[in-house]
Amino acid sequence: MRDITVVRQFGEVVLAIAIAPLFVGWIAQCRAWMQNRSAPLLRQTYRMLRKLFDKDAAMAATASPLFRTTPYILFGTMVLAAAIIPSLATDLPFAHAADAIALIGLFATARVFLSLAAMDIGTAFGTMGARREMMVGFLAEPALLMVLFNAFLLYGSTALPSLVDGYRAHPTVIDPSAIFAAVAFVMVLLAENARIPIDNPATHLELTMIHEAALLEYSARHLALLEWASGLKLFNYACIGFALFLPWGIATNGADSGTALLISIAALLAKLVVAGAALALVESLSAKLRIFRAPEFLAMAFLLAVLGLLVHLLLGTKLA
Amino acid sequence: MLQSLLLLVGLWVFFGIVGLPTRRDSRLVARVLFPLGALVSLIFAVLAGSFLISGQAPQGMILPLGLPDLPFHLRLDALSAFFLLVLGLVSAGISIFSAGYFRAGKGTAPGLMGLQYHVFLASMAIVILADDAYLFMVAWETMALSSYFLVTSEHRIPEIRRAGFLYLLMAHVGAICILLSFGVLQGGSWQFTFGAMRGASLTPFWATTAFVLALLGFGAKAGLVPLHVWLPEAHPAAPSPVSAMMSGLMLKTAVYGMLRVSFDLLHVRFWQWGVLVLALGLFSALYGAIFAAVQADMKRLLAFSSIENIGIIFTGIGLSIVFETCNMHLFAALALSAALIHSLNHALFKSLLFLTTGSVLHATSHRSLGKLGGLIRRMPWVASFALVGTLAIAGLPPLNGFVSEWLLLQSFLFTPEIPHAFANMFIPLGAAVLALTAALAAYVMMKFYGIVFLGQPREDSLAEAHDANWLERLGLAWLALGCILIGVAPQIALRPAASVTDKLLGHSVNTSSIWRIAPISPQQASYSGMVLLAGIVGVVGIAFLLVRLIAHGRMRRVPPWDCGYQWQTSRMQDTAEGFGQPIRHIFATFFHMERDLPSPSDTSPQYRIYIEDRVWRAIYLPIARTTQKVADLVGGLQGGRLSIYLLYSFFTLIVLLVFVL
Amino acid sequence: MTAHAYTVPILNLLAACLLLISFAMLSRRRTQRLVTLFAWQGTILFLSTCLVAYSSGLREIYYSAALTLLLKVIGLPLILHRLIYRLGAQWDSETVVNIPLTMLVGLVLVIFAFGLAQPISMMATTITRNTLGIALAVILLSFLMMITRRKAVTQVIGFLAMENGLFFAATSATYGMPMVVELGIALDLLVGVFILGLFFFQIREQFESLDLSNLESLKED
Amino acid sequence: MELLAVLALPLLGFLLLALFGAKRAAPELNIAVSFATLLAAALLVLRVELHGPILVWHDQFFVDAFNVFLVGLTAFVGFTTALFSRPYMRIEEFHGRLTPQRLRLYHAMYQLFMAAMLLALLTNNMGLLWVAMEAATLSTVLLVSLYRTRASLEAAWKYFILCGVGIAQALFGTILLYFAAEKALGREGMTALLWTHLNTVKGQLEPRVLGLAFVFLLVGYGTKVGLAPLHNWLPDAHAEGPTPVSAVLSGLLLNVALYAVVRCKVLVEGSIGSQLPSRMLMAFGLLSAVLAAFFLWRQKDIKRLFGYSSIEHMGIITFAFGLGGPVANFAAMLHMTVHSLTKSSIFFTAGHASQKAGTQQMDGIRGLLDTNPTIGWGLLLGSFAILGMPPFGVFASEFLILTTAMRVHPWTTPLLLIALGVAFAAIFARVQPMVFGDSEAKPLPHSPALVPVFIHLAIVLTLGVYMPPALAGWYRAAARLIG
Repeated sequence: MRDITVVRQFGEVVLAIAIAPLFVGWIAQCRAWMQNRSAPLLRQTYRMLRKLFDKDAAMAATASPLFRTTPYILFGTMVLAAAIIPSLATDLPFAHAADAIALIGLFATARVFLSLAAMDIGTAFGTMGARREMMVGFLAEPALLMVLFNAFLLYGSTALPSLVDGYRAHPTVIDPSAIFAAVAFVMVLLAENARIPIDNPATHLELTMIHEAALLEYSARHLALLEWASGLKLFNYACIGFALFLPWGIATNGADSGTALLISIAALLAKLVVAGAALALVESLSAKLRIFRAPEFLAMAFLLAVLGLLVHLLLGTKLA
Repeated sequence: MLQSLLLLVGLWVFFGIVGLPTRRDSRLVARVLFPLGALVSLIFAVLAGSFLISGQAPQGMILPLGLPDLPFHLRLDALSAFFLLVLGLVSAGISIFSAGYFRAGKGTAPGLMGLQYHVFLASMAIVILADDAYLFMVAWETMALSSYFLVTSEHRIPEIRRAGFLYLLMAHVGAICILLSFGVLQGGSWQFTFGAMRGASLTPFWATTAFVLALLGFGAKAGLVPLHVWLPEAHPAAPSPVSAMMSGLMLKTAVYGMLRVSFDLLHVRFWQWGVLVLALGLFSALYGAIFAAVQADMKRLLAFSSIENIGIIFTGIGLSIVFETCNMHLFAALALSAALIHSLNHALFKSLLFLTTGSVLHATSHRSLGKLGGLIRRMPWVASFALVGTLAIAGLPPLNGFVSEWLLLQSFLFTPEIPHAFANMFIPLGAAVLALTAALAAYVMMKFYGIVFLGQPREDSLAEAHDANWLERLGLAWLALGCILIGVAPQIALRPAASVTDKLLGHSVNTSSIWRIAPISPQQASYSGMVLLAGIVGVVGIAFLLVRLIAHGRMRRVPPWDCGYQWQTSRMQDTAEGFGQPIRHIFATFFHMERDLPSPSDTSPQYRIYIEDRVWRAIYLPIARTTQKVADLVGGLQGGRLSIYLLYSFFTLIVLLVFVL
Repeated sequence: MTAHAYTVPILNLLAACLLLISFAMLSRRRTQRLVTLFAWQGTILFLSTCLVAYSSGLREIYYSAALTLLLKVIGLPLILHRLIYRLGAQWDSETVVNIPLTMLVGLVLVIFAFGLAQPISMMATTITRNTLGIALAVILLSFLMMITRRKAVTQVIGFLAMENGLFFAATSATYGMPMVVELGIALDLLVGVFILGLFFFQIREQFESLDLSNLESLKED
Repeated sequence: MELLAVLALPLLGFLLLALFGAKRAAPELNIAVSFATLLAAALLVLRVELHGPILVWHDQFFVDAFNVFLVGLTAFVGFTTALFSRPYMRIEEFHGRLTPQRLRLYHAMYQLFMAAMLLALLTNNMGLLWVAMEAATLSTVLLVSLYRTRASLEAAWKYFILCGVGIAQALFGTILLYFAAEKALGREGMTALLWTHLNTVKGQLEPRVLGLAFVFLLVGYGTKVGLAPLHNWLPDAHAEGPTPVSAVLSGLLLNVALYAVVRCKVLVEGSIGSQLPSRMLMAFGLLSAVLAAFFLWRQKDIKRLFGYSSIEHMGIITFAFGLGGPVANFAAMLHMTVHSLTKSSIFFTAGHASQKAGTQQMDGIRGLLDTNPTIGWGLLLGSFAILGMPPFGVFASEFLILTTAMRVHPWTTPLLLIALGVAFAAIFARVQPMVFGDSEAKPLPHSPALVPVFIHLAIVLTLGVYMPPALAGWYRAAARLIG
């Protein structure tokens, strides 16, 4: 029993690491189609990573150890996050070590380290990127927390797996606050993962970039790790979304037969495909906001989440 | 136990007095007395901790001093033991650091400084041990007075004098409020011992009066908005170890007082009290965070962040009062332990950070963020300790700051229906504000660390900045260790907190598990810093090895790229003001701002921004103006004409005569 | 005793004179006149005291009567006259604020004093009890005089007149205070007047005048 | 016979100094006499402590719990002030502000003043009490006008007239008291004005008369206590007189006057059986405290500042006596003690400070800790003590007063809070720059005598944390007496 869960945990992490770049690639492809450009190959992202790993690292002369360790720390935190989120199954050893709040903490840690690294070199764009990254962060983070609060209040737990179990226990229940939460969540996801309308991962236009500005001084393997980490982050957010709003197919406690696992993998892939397409659609339909508008966008997300909370308290369904 | 604690307090005072005769020579004080004081602190902490863990019954004691009918009562119970533990642990680090820090120079002579320092320490201990109103007040004001002298040690600078004045004034008015609160609490029994006050039965009106007065008094000391104005002035004015003591420990005595009065003496009675404290706490937290984000002086920044953390602590207290009055004892215990642990954590990392600013000041003699930068290369030790403090105060796992915020959020979350609709609606909003504050804190501390230690030096003089000496490092290391340990093994802090709540509320959170904390039940929520740390370290290690196996370790050192921009100087980095900009933009309503921007054609452009606390204009200036007006009015009475004076006494006579007729 | 048949009306008459003199003082401008009036006041006080002593047959009241004669009829007026002469102040007069108004206020005060003294004098056992109200009125009137005066000397005269009122009150209410106290009071009074004399000269040499408008520099500004 | 000594020694000193006051050794003689008086007083106090209250000479003189500590205090402060005045006056002479003749006057009047106050304290006869108070006024008038400057003359004149008129009211009050008393006690043997006798029969005294008498007595002696709005003489006299005189005025005279008021209050309240007198005291006290606090806010002259602070504290004490009850009375007497000690020590330091700076304007006085640490610390600690900072004794009494007020008359506490807060802001804001910062003042020709300052502050500090049982016993007994 125990070893099985450990194996499952390990498998989930490996899977996450493996398909995160694929997911990113898939979104890029969808966007290309929608903007009827010729799409890059699905494995384009893998290629890029390999190329980066081969290159020699060009490290700024003024870089401190902090700068060099940051990519590993970022990658590590994201992998850990993947281990916490129930993307395939719910009884995960790590889930007991860190609940959803700790998960948000992890994301925050990653962000802070990235920003510190960006400031370390002491270039104009680096510091600018760090500042903007944090600005987006300190608005998105509470919004995400509020989104999670809805579920927490509903199922009386802050552990994502038990949330999923809760959903599976009462499949019929649909809390009215969920709709607010969902919208808020999507907005947070876009912002946190440097997507349009907040940021555009595709460009390096100095004055508008946020995430890319923070990565500006990195090269080769460090850059590869960072790119991979951001891919993982996107994947993690997607999985959080699934766990919160479409938990179908995730193998719950007890059901740890091979078939359940297969079903869950299939379900996950299907969801990813759809979600990727949807994300691409959203990105293609919306235009990038001015940096000053970003706070308003996120404040909106935050308020929506809080509103959802109040709605839940007013006419939310009470569970035992 | 109590006797030995008193003996230790006596030792502190003794050390202080011994150092006094050494006029200008600081060797004895620095190299002998301060380390000894640190040792005493350590023993202090050990005793308090052992008392707490062993869960002994409270110990009382009466000294044959004080007022004739009111000798000094002392008492050691769980609550005081917890705060004594905090005091001992943190002051040990600070004293060691001070041993390396204080040097003969301008300002107070080292001997006198040592005396004031140790008296300050002792008075805080007595405040926590006091068991009657008189001794409490005496110790309380002694604390204020000694810290005042420490703050004004460089009294030749007018700003510092001004800061000291404001500080002592607020402290005194607050003290009078506390005194009046005790006056109500004794409930006509004319017994000023806390024991009698516990027994006194007050009508709701009087109980509320006492509570509000206490909140005013202790809030003024703790720096709750809008009584916080002295704090951002006094903390920067003081020498860094003193700032560390004030921010890390003295504010906690205010927290202690609040807990003592509201839980122990008044046995919390109305949920409205809780909501009041909760609202004040949340507002202060947000306010402090926002103002910290726009500061350009590193110590002012930390001071405002203290206001924020105090706000968080009071949030916990308020929440706990609400739950307690709604008979949700377990959640009350949870919220209270969160508040207690956050007090401990804040004491650790805030003093750590203030001490690092001290080292930076010694090394660079700059306090303004606009003149610092890149110190991580000049002073790696200080920088790495500061990093620990920064991550901890930013509330990031797996350090201690996260633990207390996690616990507090838990208590916010699992509130089953509170019978009062408004309170019920208020709770989630509170959670939202708390989340926002935590995120802002991260922003603030990132700014602090990034600008001081990272990037390029903004001044050439920083080139010869030197790292801290070994004593200072020892002190910093001690505090940093505390941050890490509590973060990784929260039980260390949770156990004592639990035993406090056991004594105070009769309930305590579940601390059974060794390797993780699950305050209510593992199904609901659990957190294990240990595992988290192991996980991160493990993954990072594996990733590192893999990368090294798959790829190669080749690396070239090159000048920074910066999008190929060529003429870049250290002046092009973001300044503190630059970092404040988004916050100023978003929370514009909080500030009273005066900016003058340079015109594009300006050959020597000057950018100046002046940010003021709205509270000044809203509350304090009107008070000052009214006082002045009244004073002018009153001055008219002394017009100098004798016949008018005679007229006064004539009328007084007539009026009184009519009165007795 | 048949004497009472005469004494009481006479006493009341004297008391009335006292009150009249007080009003006169309130209205007088010339300093020297005031001194004269003060002397008259002393004389009447002396007469009434003698009368009381005679009628009540108490030895000690004779002493205090003698004291009055020495101090208030001869001593103080002489000193004051000498002072005024030495200060060259005998001709100087002063503008008193609106005499009719002052009179009116004085009248109100008298009524007030009588009303105040009425119930008390009922309790008195002395034959002079009705005059207590007059004594109080004299005190208040001299108080009013001190308030309205601008010159140092006149203010002092007002002060002494108040002492007279007090003395009269003492005799009329209780046949005088114990002897020790009487002596003490007299001594204090004497010393006080000497000190005042000292002051006049010092003030004169400092301010070149005894006008109190010079003594208004110490104030809140 | 200690009591005789206590009264006679200062008088003797008065005569001696009136003759030899101009000699070089006059200050030492002054000190010697004051010290002898202190010894006698100490013996007297000891006797009372051992054998209980004293009542002598046909009950004309008495010592009970209420006046015993005041006698001790008066003699003590008298002695320390004499100590202080020796170098202070020498310096004044050196600066050419005084001549030997003036010094003779000063010394003689100083002793006379002491004699008058001790008499006022020790006499059992309300009439003699009045005489003594008047004598005290006369002697201090001469002391206030010692410098013969325009300002000092004006101050002395105002002092004389206001207090003279006031004291006259008190005399009328005394007459009324006698008038009421003679019915109860009769005229024979002059017992009718003896406080102890009156106290025994106060129930039979005519309430109406006593009510009236109290008003006059209160206005009369209240003027000397410096209760607003009868206080106007006080700041001028304190600011313009020589510093030792300011010290004894604040430290002793006000106390004695208040003592007289309280004695009267006891009789009257016992007679009319209503709370009216207490109410009056409370009202006067509050008014004085609040007004004085706002006066403090606008001071520029250091001695004037502390003069107003005396008004404030007298207000607080009067208020406490008005509150009544064992705790408040206890606190009031404690406050009397510590206030006179603290305030006199403050005046000592302030005097030397202004001598150093050559001006009494506070803007002219800077950086005392630099130039003369002892003066600086004395002034700083003294100010903290007077501002009610623990562990100084002033805090102990304010603690008791405030807590009592909070229970008995809560509505008064906001006013007290305002008074204390404003006073703190005002005084502290002015003392801090005087003490701290840099300065360029010249050293003094004679080394200042600051031993008294630190003796006083030490006692005040001790009273804050430990009270000798004897003192506590007297306070308690007196509190019971006052009721």
